[in-house]
Amino acid sequence: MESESPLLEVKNLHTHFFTKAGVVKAVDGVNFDIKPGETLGIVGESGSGKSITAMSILGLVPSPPGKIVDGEILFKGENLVHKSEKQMRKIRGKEISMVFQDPMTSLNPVFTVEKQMIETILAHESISKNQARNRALELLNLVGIPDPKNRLKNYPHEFSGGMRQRVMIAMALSCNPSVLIADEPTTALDVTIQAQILELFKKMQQEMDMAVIMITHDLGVVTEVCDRVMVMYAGKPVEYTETKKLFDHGKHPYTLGLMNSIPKITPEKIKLEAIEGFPPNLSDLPKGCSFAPRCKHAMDSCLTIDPNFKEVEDDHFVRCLLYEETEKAVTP
Amino acid sequence: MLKYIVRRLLMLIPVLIGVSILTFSLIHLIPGDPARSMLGEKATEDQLEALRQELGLNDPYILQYGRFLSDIVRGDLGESIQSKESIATELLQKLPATVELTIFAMILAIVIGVLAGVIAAVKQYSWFDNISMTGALFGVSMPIFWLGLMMILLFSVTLNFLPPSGRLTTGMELHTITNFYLLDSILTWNWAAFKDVFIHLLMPGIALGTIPMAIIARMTRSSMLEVMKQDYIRTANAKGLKKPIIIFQHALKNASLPVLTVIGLQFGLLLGGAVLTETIFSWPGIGRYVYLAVLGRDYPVVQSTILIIALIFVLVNLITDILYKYADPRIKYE
Amino acid sequence: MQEDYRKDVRLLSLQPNPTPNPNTVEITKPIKKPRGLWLDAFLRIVKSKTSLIGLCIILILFITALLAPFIATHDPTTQLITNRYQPPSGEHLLGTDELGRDIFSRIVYGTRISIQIGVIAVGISMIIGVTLGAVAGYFGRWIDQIIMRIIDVMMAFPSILLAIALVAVLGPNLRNAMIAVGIVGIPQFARIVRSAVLSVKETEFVEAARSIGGKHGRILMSHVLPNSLAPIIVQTTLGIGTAILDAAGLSFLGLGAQPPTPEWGAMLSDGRNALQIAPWVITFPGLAIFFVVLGFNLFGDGLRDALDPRLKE
Amino acid sequence: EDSGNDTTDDDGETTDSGDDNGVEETGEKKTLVFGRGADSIQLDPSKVTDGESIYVTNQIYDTLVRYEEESTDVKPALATEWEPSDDGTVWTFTLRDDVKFHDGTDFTAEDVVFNFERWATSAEYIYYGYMFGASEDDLGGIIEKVEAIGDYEVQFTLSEPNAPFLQTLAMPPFGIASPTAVEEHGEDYFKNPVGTGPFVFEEWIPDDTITVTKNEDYFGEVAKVDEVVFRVIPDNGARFLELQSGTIDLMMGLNPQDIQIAEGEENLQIIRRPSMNVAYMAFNTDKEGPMSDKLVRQAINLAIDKDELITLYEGIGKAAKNPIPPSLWGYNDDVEDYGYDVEEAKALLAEAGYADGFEITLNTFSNPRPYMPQPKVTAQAIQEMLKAVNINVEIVESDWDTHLSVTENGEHDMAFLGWTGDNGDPDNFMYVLLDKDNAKVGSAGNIAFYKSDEVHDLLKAAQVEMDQDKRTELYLDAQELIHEDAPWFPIAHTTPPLAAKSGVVDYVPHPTGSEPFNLLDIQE
Amino acid sequence: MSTLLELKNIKKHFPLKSEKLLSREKPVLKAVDGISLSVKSGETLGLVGESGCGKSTAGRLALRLLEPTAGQIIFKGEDITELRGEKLRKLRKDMQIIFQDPYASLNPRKTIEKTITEPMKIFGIPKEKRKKTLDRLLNVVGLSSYHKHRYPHEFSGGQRQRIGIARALALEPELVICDEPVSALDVSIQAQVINLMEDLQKEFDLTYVFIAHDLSVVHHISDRVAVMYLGSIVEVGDAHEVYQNPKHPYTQALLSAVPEANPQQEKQRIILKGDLPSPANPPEGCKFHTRCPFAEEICRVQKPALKKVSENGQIAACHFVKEVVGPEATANLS
Ligand SMILES: Nc1ncnc2c1ncn2[C@@H]1O[C@H](COP(=O)(O)OP(=O)(O)OP(=O)(O)O)[C@@H](O)[C@H]1O
Ligand SMILES: Nc1ncnc2c1ncn2[C@@H]1O[C@H](COP(=O)(O)OP(=O)(O)OP(=O)(O)O)[C@@H](O)[C@H]1O
Ligand SMILES: [Mg+2]
Ligand SMILES: [Mg+2]
Repeated sequence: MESESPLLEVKNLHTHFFTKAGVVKAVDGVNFDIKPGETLGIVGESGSGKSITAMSILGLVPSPPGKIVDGEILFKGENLVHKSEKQMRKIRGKEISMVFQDPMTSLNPVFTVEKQMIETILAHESISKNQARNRALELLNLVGIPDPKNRLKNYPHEFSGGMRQRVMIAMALSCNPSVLIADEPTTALDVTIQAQILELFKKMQQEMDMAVIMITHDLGVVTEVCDRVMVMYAGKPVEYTETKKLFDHGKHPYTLGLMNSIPKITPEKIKLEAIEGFPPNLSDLPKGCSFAPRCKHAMDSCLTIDPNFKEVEDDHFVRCLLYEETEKAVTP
Repeated sequence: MLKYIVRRLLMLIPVLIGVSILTFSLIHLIPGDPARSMLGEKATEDQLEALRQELGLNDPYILQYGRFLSDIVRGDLGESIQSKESIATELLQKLPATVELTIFAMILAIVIGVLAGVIAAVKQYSWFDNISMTGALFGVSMPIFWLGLMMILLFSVTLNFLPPSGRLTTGMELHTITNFYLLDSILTWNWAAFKDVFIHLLMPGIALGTIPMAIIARMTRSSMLEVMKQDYIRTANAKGLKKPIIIFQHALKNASLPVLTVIGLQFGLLLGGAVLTETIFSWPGIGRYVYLAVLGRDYPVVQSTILIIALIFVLVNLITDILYKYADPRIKYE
Repeated sequence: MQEDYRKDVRLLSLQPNPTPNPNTVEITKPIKKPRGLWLDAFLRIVKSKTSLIGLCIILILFITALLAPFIATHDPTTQLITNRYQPPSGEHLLGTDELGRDIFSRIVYGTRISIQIGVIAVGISMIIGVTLGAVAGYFGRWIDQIIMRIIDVMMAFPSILLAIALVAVLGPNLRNAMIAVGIVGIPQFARIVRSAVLSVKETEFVEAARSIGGKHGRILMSHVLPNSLAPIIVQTTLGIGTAILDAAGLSFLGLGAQPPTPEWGAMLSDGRNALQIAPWVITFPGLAIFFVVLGFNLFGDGLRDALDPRLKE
Repeated sequence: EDSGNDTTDDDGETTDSGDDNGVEETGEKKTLVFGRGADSIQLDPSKVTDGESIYVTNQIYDTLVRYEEESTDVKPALATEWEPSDDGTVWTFTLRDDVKFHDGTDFTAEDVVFNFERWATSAEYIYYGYMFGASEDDLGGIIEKVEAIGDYEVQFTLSEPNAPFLQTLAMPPFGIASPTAVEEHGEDYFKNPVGTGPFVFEEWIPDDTITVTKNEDYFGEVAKVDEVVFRVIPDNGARFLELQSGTIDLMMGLNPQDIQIAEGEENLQIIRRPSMNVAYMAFNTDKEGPMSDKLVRQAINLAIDKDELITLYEGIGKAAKNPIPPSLWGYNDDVEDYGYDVEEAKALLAEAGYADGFEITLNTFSNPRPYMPQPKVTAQAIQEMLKAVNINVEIVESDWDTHLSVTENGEHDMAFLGWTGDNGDPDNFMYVLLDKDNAKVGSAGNIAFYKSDEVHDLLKAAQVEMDQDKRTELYLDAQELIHEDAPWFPIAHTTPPLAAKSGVVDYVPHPTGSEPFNLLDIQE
Repeated sequence: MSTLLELKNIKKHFPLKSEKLLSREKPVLKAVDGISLSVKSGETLGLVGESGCGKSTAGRLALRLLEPTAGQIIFKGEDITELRGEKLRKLRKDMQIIFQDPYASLNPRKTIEKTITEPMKIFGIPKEKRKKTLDRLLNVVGLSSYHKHRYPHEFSGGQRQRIGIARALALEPELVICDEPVSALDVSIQAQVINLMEDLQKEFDLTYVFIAHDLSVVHHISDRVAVMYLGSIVEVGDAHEVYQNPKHPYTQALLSAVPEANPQQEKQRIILKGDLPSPANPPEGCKFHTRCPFAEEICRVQKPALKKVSENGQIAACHFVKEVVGPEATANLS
């Protein structure tokens, strides 16, 4: 595993929105890579740029106002940033596919599930309609939809939320993609259903040698399914490492704050440690570290110097001055 | 579904009764006397009185209304005071004229309106978007009677290549079957008449179709823009579907839902609201028919025709709703 | 294990920043100046080119109406029969009509009539329509049923015929035409307001108002209606355009303004006979109607966008 | 054939439909397309009063006697001879024996009896009742009986002498219908008219066209055109455009403004119908206030510049000073019109106590009438002129029916109205419009509610007098009195214009408003 | 601790659109189907369950914001089920609600000041006092007094939630129903609000009914927890006890499904099959039997009653949980 070369590599990605109110730096220097069969979690607060990172990979950032202003997205060695719309359409759904947060709105309400599944397959593979239908049946079976033959004829609204999400997953899998991006696939679902879907994800991963990017804001979900995690704050990755390492030795104050602010089901009640303040406005970021105004440990230098994303330990990247030796020396 | 239709049809009854009461009260409140109107300024008081008696105009209103209602229920639309002709017969003549014009206008409006709306939405902020939407705004701001006159001035007076009025050139042979002239000319395989009818439809059709066209274009555009923002369009993109498929299948089908309602409403409005257009283009349709009947105090004609127009209006809207059902599987009608 | 990372935190908090009252939240970035919602909307309108044009047309309309005596070159009703059907010239900018009156001056004075029509007719539709719609939407049940059936009846009745019949009943003059146009416009308002009220009624802040013991009247007037205002305002603006068009249509049929009132629709209607010998007589009043209605439509459109809650940041 | 039409149409026809329904033959057929503003109401002339119906029935039916081509003098038609008794109460008519109805049945004296008896059975037969004074109890009116005294001889017995009787019989409403057809069609006879006239009814598409074809067996002059199509084009301007583009041949109801255009166009001509009408503004003398004061009425007569007003008629009107048109016998040309004198008018008003003027309404109607092509404009002109003598006029324009009902009920102060003569007899103007008998609120012909006993006596005497010279005297006197009392401001007598293609020849419009088309022809 | 609020077998059935044309039997949606609960003064009762199980409806019923279809509501010993008009309004002083959606729960057209002082105005508190209270409230919820002239859209979600809390506290109520007050907030903000609410409870001596679907939040804040499933209560008890030792299979499954942010802890998961049935058509017998891994025949036919299942007053409704008979057996039921 270790030796395998990355399937998808995102380097120094910057996606900005040029709006009347100013430039929104939605994604501002994201770096990560993912190998086949690996699951990467991306966590962060609302608006921290998780979805835009995913959309950038697929070339789906609404443009205008959005634009990838810098960076590379290397998929199987090719830079997707420079691909034409036409070339991208060949990749979407076939090589890289995506499952969205809200299963209620992500399926087209006026077409049957059959049509929506078949058209995806036919868009990428030259097989007959019948073959496509059979493939759709198989997929629905795979994701655990009972009586798929009849269900194919149904419209999305005739499915429950969990079932729709299964359909979405089946659709995303229909062309055996090498990368599956799941953007908060369980956020809109109830816990019991979420458990079902997470179970399904685990199963899929085992059965197919597929790289998965799991976007979520729930650290619990990350623990369940992810091999590695990237924590984002205000468009920037603040910490990036293996899941286990993060939970055992989280380093960035934001990561730690996040962990402490989640209530745990433990016998004794511990007062929550909230992170005070609010996430910054992405079109008018504070100078220095974006998290500094909310950081309990902020130093004067934090307000002026934007720290680098550094590998402070083996395979453990953090963006914080506290861990930059040089800076430590500077600060009295 | 059938149950739904039956229920909706039943619900029409109170509305139609309301319309009939409103019509009846209004027409009887208008000063003037159908007897005088029919007999003209030369009739004597005795003659007037005799006619009033004969028409039952001296009966209490309740009785007159009851009579009208019971006739209607029995399917008898009555007889025109003015022409003595059965109203049903007259409507068979005039309704097709109006319906043909309306359908023609609506087809113009829908084809151009939807197309312009879709293109404008897809190319938001482009020159096409700007021009077509400005055009649409001009369209809804246009007094159509003035537009009609201006078209006549230009195309009939100055350029002399479109007929200023009527449905058919006099002397043009056309064997009428349905009184929808376009249809009749096709049925009788009369190409010359077809061309003539078509040419006659052009100006009034444009005049009548301008406003709905503008409304449909704007509606389609905003609806498309709304739909294009939806998650399922994002999904379609993420699936790698081709752009035309996304626009014309995924987006348009969803975007057409509100447009459909507008189309139904406009269609209904045009049917009853073509008075001005019909006046300007001397179109022998139903709008002008009622208008003249109001002026001539032809009570039965006004009452029955307005009821029929209202019926068509509500039926068109019902049909729109049913079409809606076909377009939008989410709506369930039990 | 949990203990572990908590330790880390303690370790890190060796050098904590002095935080003020931990409970006080500062707005991260102070907003320049707290702007009202309306000012906000206004600024948005002014920013949009098209609605600005609309606003300008409306302003021009009002200024013209106000300063009509100074702008007009002639008295709008003075006739000079021998001078009839003069083409546009330096003396008569837009020519003269069938009685030798100056068309330009009549159009200028006609602005007053148009404003009157717009304001009064829409006033009638708005007051009645909003009341009906709000009551129907807010109270629901049988009240809603009754009101909406009445509205259905009015909708099913072909509107121009309804207006014609109403004018015929009331007698043809400008006032009655305005009333008729106003009545015809009621269903639009009622439906728009009703649906707005229906959706606002379900919001949590209305429920909150109920939960703090607000009475129906108070909830309706201070919570529901103010939040249904945007569609009402938009409909009012657009309605003025429609009302001017409708009234012109009635006048065109001879059911509106009485002579010698320089109402544009009536001018058009009177000029019709001279379509061939004096096309300017119908051209200019028509253009006047067109531009004024366009102005209201442009502005209303802009308003719609400006007041659209979805566009608010 | 009517060449010179839209050329594209001709091409289309010859290439595409050469084989079916014989377009080539119709090319041979002479069709006159007559454009008009409204459809006929019924084609049973005895039941209608509208010009549009009469226009068509005049082609289909014949009356016992007909008017001369250009006057209201009578000439033989179905009757060849007639003879009144000395006291003027018994009239004997000798009928033609060679006439067949369009349905092939023979025309006999019994048929005349049938028609008159039919008309005397119901108040629906408007003109019958109106001309012969029918009442609710006596539907026959002054006609006591009608008898066939031979196969081709019929006799009328009147209850009192009636001077205009013969002229009245020439009126188109008294066209003789085929009894067979009347009985066969019953209620629906009005859409299946059968007469003896120069044209045979062919087809009626409501609000669109009525077609009549040449009656080859006509006893009079057989028509020169094969077919006449009466086509409805409601708008005057549009109708004229159709004429200009050649789709119709002849039209009535021209906008005055279009006259000069037609005159300027080579292939068009204007034909003027001789005048037999009057347009007037009536003062409601019954109403309290200024209108009841003769001085005020005279003042208004003085305050309006009639000559300028007439220019609004664009050349189709002549200033009126009397209630009857000058073409009619009995016209009093010695009456001197008031003239235009604002100072004098002011003086009169001051004398009447209205030096500061007053406010008043003027009721007018929206649609043009033959005697008043621009009512609204005329009203505005008067309004402006009366401003000079401090009379503030408010114009109330209503549709025709409302206008009639308002004026009949005497709700107006001043009102426009007019009259077109029916039978060319002054009685048909004077008695109807200005006699106190007709000043009944609710059904007034006399909407000035002018009630002069002197005038009444004169008019009544003229009705029973059979000697035309004596009658003339009576009418001259009445006009003097009316002029002095000024119940009206007489406006104009018009010569309603028709426009035609230059190819239409020998078309002579009749003063009563309609004429048979058997004499006219279309040339290339 | 005295009982502050008691719901006795309360039901709420929403009428559904009739499917049949003229059927007597109106279909209903059983949002709340006979629940009994008591809330003691000063405690926090957590109410958990999946989306659509009727939590919010229950909360609104308790406040009489909805009319119950059946059952009794007793507040401070008084039966308030039938209260109307003025009396009902008076009651509002003592019970308040905080809503889930910080965006929809504030009137966008009112300044913060107006929103917070409105309840006081309604209850005729003099202006002076209103001002003072406002400043104090702003302070306790952590806002500055210069915020008060601003409009809701100028605040972030967390701040708005604080405003909503201030409004709820303005009348110094005894009972506050919190309908998912933190669900819409980001985790980091969520903690702020939870802490604030805990502080306020102490300061103002409040009783909370805390509705949430996030089990860890409920656990954190509640003294006792009630678990709902499809309109019914399946288990009630001391928060720790229920979480440590859930008796009802649904509670067990629910707890096991929570993904915990702790990679060390390997849990035995119970994955429920299928989805939540529709409340319009709930299963017969035990409502949970369709998804229950232990369901047997009896569950399909017989509805289990709530029974005491532990010494400490934990109660559950399951045929297969052993009943414990003790002195407190009926304390929570009555
Ligand atoms: N079309 C756009 N125009 C301007 N700004 C945008 C646009 N789309 C997204 N943004 C901004 O980009 C930032 C990142 O958005 P993104 O959707 O990636 O957040 P996220 O981390 O996925 O949040 P969530 O958890 O709410 O889904 C946000 O601040 C958002 O306001
Ligand atoms: N006004 C209403 N009319 C009809 N049905 C309603 C109404 N309010 C709620 N319901 C239905 O009642 C059921 C319970 O709703 P409720 O809002 O109480 O659930 P909840 O447990 O609060 O869910 P959530 O977690 O989604 O807020 C749902 O199926 C809902 O659709
Ligand atoms: Mg996102
Ligand atoms: Mg809820």
